[in-house]
Amino acid sequence: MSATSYAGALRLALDHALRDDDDVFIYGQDVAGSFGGAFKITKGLSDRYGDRVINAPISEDAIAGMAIGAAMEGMRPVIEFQFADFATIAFNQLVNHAGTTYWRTGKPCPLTARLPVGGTPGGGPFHSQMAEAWLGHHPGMVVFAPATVDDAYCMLRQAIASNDPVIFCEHKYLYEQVRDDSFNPDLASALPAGEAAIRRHGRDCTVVAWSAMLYDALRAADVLAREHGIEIEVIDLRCLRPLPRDGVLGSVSRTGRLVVASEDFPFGGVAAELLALVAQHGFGLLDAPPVRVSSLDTPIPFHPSLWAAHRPQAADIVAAVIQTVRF
Amino acid sequence: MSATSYAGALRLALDHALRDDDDVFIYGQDVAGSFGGAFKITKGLSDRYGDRVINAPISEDAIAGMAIGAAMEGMRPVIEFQFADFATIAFNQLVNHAGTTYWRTGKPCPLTARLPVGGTPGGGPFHSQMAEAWLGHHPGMVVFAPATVDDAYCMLRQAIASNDPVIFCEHKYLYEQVRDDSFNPDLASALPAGEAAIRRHGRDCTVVAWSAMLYDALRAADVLAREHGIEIEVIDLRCLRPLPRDGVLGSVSRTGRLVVASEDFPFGGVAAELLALVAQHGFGLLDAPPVRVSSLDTPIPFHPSLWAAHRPQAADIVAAVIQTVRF
Amino acid sequence: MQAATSMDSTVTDLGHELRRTHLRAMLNGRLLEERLRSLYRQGLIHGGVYLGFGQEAFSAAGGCCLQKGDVFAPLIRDMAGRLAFGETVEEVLRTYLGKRSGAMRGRDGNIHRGSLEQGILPMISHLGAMLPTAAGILLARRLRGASGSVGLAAIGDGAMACGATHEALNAVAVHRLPLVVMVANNGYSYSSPNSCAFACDDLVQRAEGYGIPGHHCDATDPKAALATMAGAITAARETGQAQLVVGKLLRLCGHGEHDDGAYMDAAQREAARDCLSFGPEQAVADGILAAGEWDQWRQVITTTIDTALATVEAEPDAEPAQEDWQAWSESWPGLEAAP
Amino acid sequence: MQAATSMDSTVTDLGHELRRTHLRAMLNGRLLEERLRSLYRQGLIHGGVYLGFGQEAFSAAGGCCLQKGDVFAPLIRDMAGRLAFGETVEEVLRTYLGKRSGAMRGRDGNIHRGSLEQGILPMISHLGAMLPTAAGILLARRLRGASGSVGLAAIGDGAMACGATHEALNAVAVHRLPLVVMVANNGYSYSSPNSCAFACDDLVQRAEGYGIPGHHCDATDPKAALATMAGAITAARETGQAQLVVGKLLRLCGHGEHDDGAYMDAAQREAARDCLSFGPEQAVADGILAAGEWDQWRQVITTTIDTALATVEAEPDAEPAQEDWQAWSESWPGLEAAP
Ligand SMILES: Cc1ncc(C[n+]2csc(CCOP(=O)(O)OP(=O)(O)O)c2C)c(N)n1
Ligand SMILES: Cc1ncc(C[n+]2csc(CCOP(=O)(O)OP(=O)(O)O)c2C)c(N)n1
Ligand SMILES: [Mg+2]
Ligand SMILES: [Mg+2]
Repeated sequence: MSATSYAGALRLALDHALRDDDDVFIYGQDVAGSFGGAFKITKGLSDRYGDRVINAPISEDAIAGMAIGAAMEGMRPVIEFQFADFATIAFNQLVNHAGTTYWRTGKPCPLTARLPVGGTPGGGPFHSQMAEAWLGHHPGMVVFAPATVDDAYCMLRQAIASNDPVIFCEHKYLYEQVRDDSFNPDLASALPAGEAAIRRHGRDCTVVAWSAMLYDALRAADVLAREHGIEIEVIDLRCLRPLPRDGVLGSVSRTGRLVVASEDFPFGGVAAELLALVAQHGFGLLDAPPVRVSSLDTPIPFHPSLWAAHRPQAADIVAAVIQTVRF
Repeated sequence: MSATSYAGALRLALDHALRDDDDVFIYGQDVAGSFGGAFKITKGLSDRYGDRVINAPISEDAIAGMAIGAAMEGMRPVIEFQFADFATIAFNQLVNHAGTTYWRTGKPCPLTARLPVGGTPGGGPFHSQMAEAWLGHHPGMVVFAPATVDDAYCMLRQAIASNDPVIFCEHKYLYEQVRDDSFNPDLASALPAGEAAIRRHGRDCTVVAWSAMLYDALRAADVLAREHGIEIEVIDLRCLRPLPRDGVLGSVSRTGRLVVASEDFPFGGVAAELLALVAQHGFGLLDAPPVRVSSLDTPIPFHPSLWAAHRPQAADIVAAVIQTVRF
Repeated sequence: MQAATSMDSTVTDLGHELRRTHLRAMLNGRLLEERLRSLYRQGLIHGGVYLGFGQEAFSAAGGCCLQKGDVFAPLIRDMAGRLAFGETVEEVLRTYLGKRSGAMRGRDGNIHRGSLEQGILPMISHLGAMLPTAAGILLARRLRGASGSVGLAAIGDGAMACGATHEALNAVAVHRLPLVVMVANNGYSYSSPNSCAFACDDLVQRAEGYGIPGHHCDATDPKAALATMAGAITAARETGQAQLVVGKLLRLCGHGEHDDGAYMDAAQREAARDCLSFGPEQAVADGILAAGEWDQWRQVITTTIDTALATVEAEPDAEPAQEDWQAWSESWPGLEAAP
Repeated sequence: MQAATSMDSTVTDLGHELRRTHLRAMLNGRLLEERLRSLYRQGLIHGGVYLGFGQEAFSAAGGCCLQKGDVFAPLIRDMAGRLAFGETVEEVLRTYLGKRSGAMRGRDGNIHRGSLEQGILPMISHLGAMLPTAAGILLARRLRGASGSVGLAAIGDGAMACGATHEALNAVAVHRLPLVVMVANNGYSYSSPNSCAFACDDLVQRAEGYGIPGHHCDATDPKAALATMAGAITAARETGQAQLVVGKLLRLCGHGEHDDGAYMDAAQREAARDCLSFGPEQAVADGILAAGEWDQWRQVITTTIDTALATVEAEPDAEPAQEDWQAWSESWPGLEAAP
């Protein structure tokens, strides 16, 4: 298959960022050498960019802290966490240091933290979590969650170019599953980060999703159209912080209905924020109660069949949309 | 003043818990000796309970990790963080270890983590934060946030008695400001944790608050009644996780309107969860858009006059209620 | 079980039985892991498989020297130590095969398995996180006046860099808790050689800075590994003080079975001694093992594994219908329904 | 500025000017902090006041031996070091008095002040967190091919227990970054004596475990403190390697001005040598300071503080109307309005 994968697009974005700007460097566990990271995203880069691809000790807190220092010095560090779940160790540096630097000092903190997020069969409780809720809550944080090959490339370049600290959530399930044979880095759509993308137009209900859940929403859209004659508008949020408020409200103004589908835990977080936002600022637009579809409220199970029951599926989105549309 | 303070009630709860159960012990920085912790909550306890009040090194991650071990062994550790802001260091142990233990192993993890939360003038960005959003998001966590002297006492005892890990948020501003001269530990109301309290009845609008913000809501209620003839119902959430869903929906069913007042940052978190909950499950009850009143979306400023502008005030609640009621 | 008491890590008088138990646990670990590898290759295992090839002598030494009632916090390469401490082959397979009968009931997997009743901590993935937890158990016991038991926590060369590891090592030293921390320096942390992980000559140099005794051994030598662990565990039990033990060895496989370890130094791998080859030779030379006995053990263990596998395969898988999806142990009055 | 180069921490040939600069910085720090204490007692300062009484010799030694272009990550008791490195009295007062003209513009306070242009990192409160940040700056410089500068990061005896401190010390050793970590062992971590914080005899024993040189001094002796810091900083500059320096001293005040330090050992406090008393004696004996000069300095510094205070007091306070309440530096297209 010669189509570019999501993982390949990420690799290319790093490659081009390193090529175009000497201030970009990569720091993380096992990123260098022939190995190229747990998911091979940095494979080959240290051959080309030598000492700008640096292996780190198993010290997530120091990795983030060092990136903050390098960013303060004007460089553009890209740090890789082996799994988003391990970024909990760097939580303090990320939210209390990176997130506050610009506001406290007036100096930018241009770092990009790459976090492989999300569930896969057999991933279990500590290799499957999403990260947007706990890393997006604090002020000063930017959170990207691309779902397509184009966005993987363009948004990673935008993240690195940004002067703010960006939490870059890459869904592990998408690395090899999502491929695009028309991808061309020179032509890749550069929708500004912070704007939502309409991935499918529809008049009956807005379904907001991001990251891997976009594909469940698109599958749900097919089922709804085919079996129920319901046309949903699928919004890919792309950027979770800042939230593309206008894109969401605009879609709800056309459909009058909202379903938010999120792989994350149900309490608080981005899905809650979206419902709150639309309830407060789009109350008059809503013809039915907005509905959330999230994971169940337990840790993420290891066994694939438990995991499939824990994670929301296209069928759950279908059910939520039908409930909403029939309200 | 012989009235019992919020701080005094906390001290008494610890005292009685240590007295009544040999499995209770206290572990944290500077909790022992004549000193008794940064806020003196454990003062005197090591005289009485000796080796069950233990000073810890500045190792928040190890403190939480050790408490988890002791809890697995069947004891009931109470750990004190010097400021909630420093619990970020223990974030991983709290959410990924304490929060998952029961679900993963079937064995309870009965620890209580005491976190002095919230802003005070001059506290600044790292001694003022709330903790409910980032510690409440993950499954398995329980989060208490008492606002009254009775609740300080009763809920701390409930937290220690609970078999789940409880994040116990004590608001620093309340320690000495809130006093109750009728407090009697034997008579103290033992409303179950997980039920909201109606602190003031009213028909025009539900205002949900917790921790120190309760008092701003009550001040707002006075102003609204006196100057605008508006009677708000003030709900003290008390427990943020699990969320007292019925109490909130019940009140909204009577008033048709909802304002949530939170000292926390605006993005995501408990206030978002409340709006989402009511929008989804109480949509038909609402006569007007629900409204959030939160802090501004920056780190918490150090200078008292900036802080006062950053933190929501009674006046902001008044304005939000008027907007809602006049909708 | 007879254990050495000297702290100079040169104990030779280990006793026949302990040496045999140790060797057998090593072989147990290797054979069970070889089976796991083949099950993995057949696609019969969910999730990853991480093996302890080359670390059996060290791991089993830890497990053998523990007593019932002690606490063990194993890591991903401690199959041999777990079996030595009492885990059964069935218990292992139940988790790897995702059976509801397993300790983790399909909720968590493979290397995370553990049982508090057996004193084996069910690890979370975050490296270093189990050290303070083992310490907390020891603290609880002391507070309750229960003495005599010790803790053993495994860690790798790479994870010695974790803040969690440091905080725990310092805390056990400060609180004088009898936790033995055994560092398997297997040359690599995933793909990264030691030079990415630390800059001292030997990680045992960390001990002095914590104020606890340090021990070192060539952990490809089963006798040395056993003597060193026996010494350290006895010292912890007798003095109540934490101990740091560093075993030098080489990881004789990839990081996990998804990893071919191509980045490893070929010459180093070539030159490495496999404790599973050297162990029986050494034991025969020492008169601990009769000629041919090793092969007999191999057959017995293989049969045990076959039988256990047949039993476990017939047990029901974890399935959603059996789940209550409750992360709290309490029935909180305000329990919100899942949105 | 002349700096000692020997690494054995017994350098005596420090040079007149450096010793005088050092002494003067010590006095600067003490007098400014005495003023802050009195302003605090008058209720003129927002937030807490934390003083470096007793630590001036050590802190100033660090500040004096740095060069322009170096990076300094001070901690809460480093007034003397900051002034020695170039912070001005006005800059200090602006922050303490909550002036918009201050480096932190009223957004953050007092001990958190810093200026990236001046190479002084604006600390966050979390102990240990600034060490990796200083290291990251040094890494950035190396990647850009800029050599010659070093970093200096202050830490306390208590914060040596933090995971963050460990991860950073290990990382600078592994990456060979020229960060000098100066540990002021002032006997207490808030109310807790050393016995709650570590179990080794001397924190300098940690150095070997990281594989970096360690230095130790009696930091109540200004000459020894200066020689040791000069040696360590020069070594970092010349070898590119991180250094650990432990200065033994006593905190001659409460943890903060809200704390009377009643828990401190009275005899220990009685017996403690104040570097501000010993310093001028030693200097006079060494022929570094003329009789009476110390008092002249005191007068000059006092006048400087008076003048600075008058200037700063007249400057406008931070006020909400001047704020844009933007935590991002970018104008993101999707910027949500504050709810
Ligand atoms: C805090 C944390 N960061 C990263 C990882 C991912 N990870 C799993 S094993 C491993 C390498 C561990 O190396 P080492 O400690 O030497 O143990 P070994 O695998 O060699 O036995 C890494 C980086 C993790 N589990 N936890
Ligand atoms: C991670 C973290 N935990 C707790 C605190 C609260 N705290 C501030 S200063 C201090 C004591 C520090 O002791 P030490 O490191 O010896 O420095 P000293 O105050 O003696 O200069 C503590 C516990 C903190 N700032 N950061
Ligand atoms: Mg290793
Ligand atoms: Mg100290």
